[in-house]
Amino acid sequence: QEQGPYGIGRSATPAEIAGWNIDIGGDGENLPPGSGSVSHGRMVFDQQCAACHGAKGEGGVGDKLVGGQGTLATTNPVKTVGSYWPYASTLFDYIRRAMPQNAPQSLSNEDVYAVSAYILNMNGLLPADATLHAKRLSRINMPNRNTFVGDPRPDVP
Amino acid sequence: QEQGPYGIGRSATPAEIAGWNIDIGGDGENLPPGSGSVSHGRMVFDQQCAACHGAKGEGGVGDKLVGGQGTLATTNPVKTVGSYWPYASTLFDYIRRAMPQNAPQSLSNEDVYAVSAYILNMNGLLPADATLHAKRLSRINMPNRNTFVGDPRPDVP
Amino acid sequence: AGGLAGSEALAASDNADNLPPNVPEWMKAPGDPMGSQLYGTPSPFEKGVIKNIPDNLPQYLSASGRTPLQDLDGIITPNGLFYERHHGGVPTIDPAQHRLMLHGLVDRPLIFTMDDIRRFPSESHIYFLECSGNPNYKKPYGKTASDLVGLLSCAEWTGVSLKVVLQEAGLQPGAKWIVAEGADAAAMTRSIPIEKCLEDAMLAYSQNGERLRPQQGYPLRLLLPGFEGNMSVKWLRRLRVAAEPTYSREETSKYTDLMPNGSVREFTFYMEAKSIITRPSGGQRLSTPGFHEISGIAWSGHGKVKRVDVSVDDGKSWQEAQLQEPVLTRALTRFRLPWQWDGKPAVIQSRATDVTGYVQPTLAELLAVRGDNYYYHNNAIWPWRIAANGEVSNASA
Amino acid sequence: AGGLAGSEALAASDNADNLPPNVPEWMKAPGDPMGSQLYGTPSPFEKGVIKNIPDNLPQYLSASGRTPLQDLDGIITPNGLFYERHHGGVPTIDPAQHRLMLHGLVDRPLIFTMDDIRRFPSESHIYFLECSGNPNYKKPYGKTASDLVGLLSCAEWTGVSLKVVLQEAGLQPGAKWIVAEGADAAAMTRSIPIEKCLEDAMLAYSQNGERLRPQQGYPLRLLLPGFEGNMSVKWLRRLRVAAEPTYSREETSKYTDLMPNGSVREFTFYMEAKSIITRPSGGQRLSTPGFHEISGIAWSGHGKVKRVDVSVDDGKSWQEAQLQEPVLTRALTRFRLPWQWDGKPAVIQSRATDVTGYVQPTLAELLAVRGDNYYYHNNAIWPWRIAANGEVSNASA
Ligand code: HEC
Ligand code: HEC
Ligand SMILES: [Ca+2]
Ligand SMILES: [Ca+2]
Ligand SMILES: [Ca+2]
Ligand SMILES: [Ca+2]
Ligand SMILES: [Ca+2]
Ligand SMILES: [Ca+2]
Ligand SMILES: [Co+2]
Ligand SMILES: [Co+2]
Repeated sequence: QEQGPYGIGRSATPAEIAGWNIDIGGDGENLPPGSGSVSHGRMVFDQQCAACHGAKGEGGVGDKLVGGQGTLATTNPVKTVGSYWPYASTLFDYIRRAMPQNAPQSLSNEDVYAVSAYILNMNGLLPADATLHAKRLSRINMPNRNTFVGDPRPDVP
Repeated sequence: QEQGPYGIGRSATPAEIAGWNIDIGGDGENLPPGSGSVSHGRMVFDQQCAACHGAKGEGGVGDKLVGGQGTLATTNPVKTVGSYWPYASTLFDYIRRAMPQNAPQSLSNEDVYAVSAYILNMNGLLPADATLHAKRLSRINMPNRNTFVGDPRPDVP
Repeated sequence: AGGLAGSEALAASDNADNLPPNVPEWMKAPGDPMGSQLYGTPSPFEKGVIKNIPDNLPQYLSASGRTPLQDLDGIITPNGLFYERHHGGVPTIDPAQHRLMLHGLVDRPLIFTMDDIRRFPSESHIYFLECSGNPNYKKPYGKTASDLVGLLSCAEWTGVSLKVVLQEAGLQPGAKWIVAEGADAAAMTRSIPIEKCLEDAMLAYSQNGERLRPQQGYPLRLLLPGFEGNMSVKWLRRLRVAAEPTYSREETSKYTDLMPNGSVREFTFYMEAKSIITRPSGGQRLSTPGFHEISGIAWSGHGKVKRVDVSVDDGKSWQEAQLQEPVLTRALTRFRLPWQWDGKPAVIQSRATDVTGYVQPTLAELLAVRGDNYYYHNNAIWPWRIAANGEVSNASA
Repeated sequence: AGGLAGSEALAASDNADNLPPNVPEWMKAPGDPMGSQLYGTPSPFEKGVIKNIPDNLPQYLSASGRTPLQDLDGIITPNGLFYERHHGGVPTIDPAQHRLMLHGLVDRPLIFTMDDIRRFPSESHIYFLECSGNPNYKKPYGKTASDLVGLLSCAEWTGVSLKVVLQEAGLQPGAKWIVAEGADAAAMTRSIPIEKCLEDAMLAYSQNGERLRPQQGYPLRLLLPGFEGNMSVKWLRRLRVAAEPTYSREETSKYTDLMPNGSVREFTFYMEAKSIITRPSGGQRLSTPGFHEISGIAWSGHGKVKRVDVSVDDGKSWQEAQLQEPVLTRALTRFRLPWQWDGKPAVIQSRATDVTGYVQPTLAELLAVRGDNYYYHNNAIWPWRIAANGEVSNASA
């Protein structure tokens, strides 16, 4: 590992990278150890999420998080985690980095697993007694996964 | 006088033009009627100019107005109305439009003639008993009149 | 500011003290001393020219404010009026404590201070930035040019070519995407194809000469010319070189395009050719029949604008507008057409064509293919209706 | 802001809470809500980037404030930092009560409201403006690029061609000069040759998209590209077409050039080709030996900049710098040269050549011909001395 052409910057250590790299891949790559149950997730949600997203995830200041399956091809599509999102791993990634909106990056990994589990459960994608961890999250089959296509534009005119 | 190509704007009346056109030509063109004496000019100067330009026009917050003749080709040129200005008419024009700096366009034409006369007198360009009016102002021969030349650049390199 | 009408009326209602032949009062007393504004601000008479914010926002942490396009001339957006869109508020970042981490499929993972970033060779370019939801496809459509396409601005950016910074770390085989992350409360994350990163992507630290404004990513942002604005990640703190995109919430849940059959277009990056007449435009009024210049802006994420056509007869015929030189790649282009208004109702509109030959479509053409559930990348023609009294309104509203 | 040195030192003295591997505090709480600044301002960390005002001014009504060139990138000057020079303070003018009178040797003397002016066909151009006393020829010379040539800025101007407005009134035979007057307390007055008025003179109402700032002539100014800044009369209220110049105080007592033999050059309008390195420049410090880009600005009142050469060995040898495209007529041109600093003392400088083939002179060459009583139009090369500790200072001071 010689220097770059300009010799600018310093090496990033593995610990520094680990501290900052919170990206989760679509296949669950980089999901942390730990786990969380649907039931613990309900507690987290009620305390830290429901104020903005509604008691049952029906939405408020924050997006609606539940429902909408089967509506995407109608005149009134309802896009939620359950109806629209192609990857469950994105749920962990986004909650950990950005939610709760008033205190991002404040939840433990366990709580992120738990509240993700609860949101998936409310969407019928995880049983009520389930516990979520890296492997299980990566395997969840999101209903809308296969409707995503690339960019065919120019499509008009 | 038909319309211009775009038909934009309205005619300016002679009265409007007369109200706004305060430009005096180098040859005294457009100097207003009226006159003012050196002695009245001294009173105006003491009251309204000396605070900034010094009791004898030696300068202060405002420029030095007197002296400097014969210094222009030395290492310490002193540029004043008397030593540097090519046209006396400019004195009337400038004082009327811009002085006193705290209340521009507040002097009567008579006072502008008078205070111009006094400044010229302090520079040895008008006798102490003189009265200045359009014709006399236009005829004053400023010492530095003939040193002005056009722009020969590029002169360097 | 920016009104086309009413100044004669205004002046008449004022007293005439300041009108010829009188000398206006502001010539008779000194004005404000030099340096009374060490950092200048607009005239108090322009106080209405501000960012255009919808009145009914549910909350302001994840929201947008629009450039008042109908009040602006030329192609440069002054920094104070540059559009805003962010998802976790505007962070206040101390540049001395800001770091950019570059890691992933690179030979040398690196950390840069802002001074490091500024030591790299720099480049400056005038580029537009446009939010892809500008506007969506559903009625009611906005009243003014700003309401319609005000999530659009243009500035001269200075920074370092991303390619140069990537070479400093050394790309490894298999590097196909770069995942960019912002240092805001949303930790905004987007995946960018490596081709764009090696083409014209910049890490920008200056905007119209001075350092970035906080709302535009101070102290460092990614800049992807011609791509949807959200991807030009602000407050940039991390670049991860990867084999695959990360499928972040912002590139799956949002910024994807839902088709009528329920399929979803993802990774729809380019902003296609677009234009709008800003003068006369919605909310303005022609004060009198006679000569009025028609003026507007055109742009394309695919490169230069090749031509702009303007119709003053509701689309029946089109005339080629004049383009203000220099016409720059992925910058706004100002177009103009002289026009004599006969005082009768009229519908005027503009249509851009870019270097690829692509022609800006009508809203009807877009809706026919995409339906109105499609949310982003609406590059429709927006015609303006001019009433007999000179009032201008949105003909599609 | 703009420092070349010290950020590593700064960061080290700070606690490391916000540095990797820690998550910075500004990611853990929402930032300022969207719209908290309806008209944006720079980051509080840029509060030192303001107009540069000499500390010892006798008074502030007729004075100047300089653009902090060493803190800026690219070619556009943000409006808040545009240089100021005025002679009776900055008037606050209600645009509805402002009038432009056009009279003298014309077929139809006319009065225009601001709305009238805006109805004419418009044009936009990026042009520099420079005060001709920037700086004078006497020691002590300034410390920073701003101290030396900060009476210089560049913006995108929009307005109407003066030629178009003159045609509206109809020029009469014998029209050789136009006398322009400002609506400020100085009633600033300058005479402009008719050739310039018919070439590229503009009546400008917008600057970088928005309306002119009060300090730059709101609501209307004359703009004479490439001519000394004082002639681009601000707060323009009157244009008198004449056979002769008016010999105003500002074109006789001031803005004339005194030669060593006592003769005086008058009507010296053009700003000749010039350049300066802004980075690294006086007051900055190179933090470390190694790569540093040399970057600066070049301009010419006579047209485009053709080339800029840079010397890093006290003028012994010169290398051609790269010019940032687009190179525009009578606009600033950004130049850059990659440089490896070996950590030894060095003198660096830039030299512009314009389309006419004119080459920017040294201060010694200027002084040899003009002497140091000559006050205006100093377009000398300004070399910077770099000390072994990286500190940069004015080599001519
Ligand atoms: C203070 C309000 C607030 C709180 C508390 C909050 N959220 Fe949110 N949430 C939002 C807002 C607003 C958005 C939309 C943000 C955007 O679009 O930029 C959002 C978006 C989301 C989304 C993405 C929805 C989509 O369809 O894209 C998820 C998932 C989410 N929140 C989960 C949570 C969870 C889990 C919690 C608690 C741990 C939580 N939120 C707490 C306001 C809140
Ligand atoms: C409040 C201060 C102040 C007062 C009062 C004042 N002046 Fe001045 N005067 C100045 C300043 C400052 C300048 C230089 C202005 C500039 O350069 O823009 C000046 C410039 C001049 C000049 C031009 C000098 C040159 O060499 O170019 C003349 C002539 C002049 N004043 C005459 C007068 C007269 C006559 C009066 C009174 C009727 C007067 N001034 C009152 C401050 C003042
Ligand atoms: Ca993978
Ligand atoms: Ca004459
Ligand atoms: Ca009044
Ligand atoms: Ca509003
Ligand atoms: Ca701290
Ligand atoms: Ca100072
Ligand atoms: Co817990
Ligand atoms: Co009297």
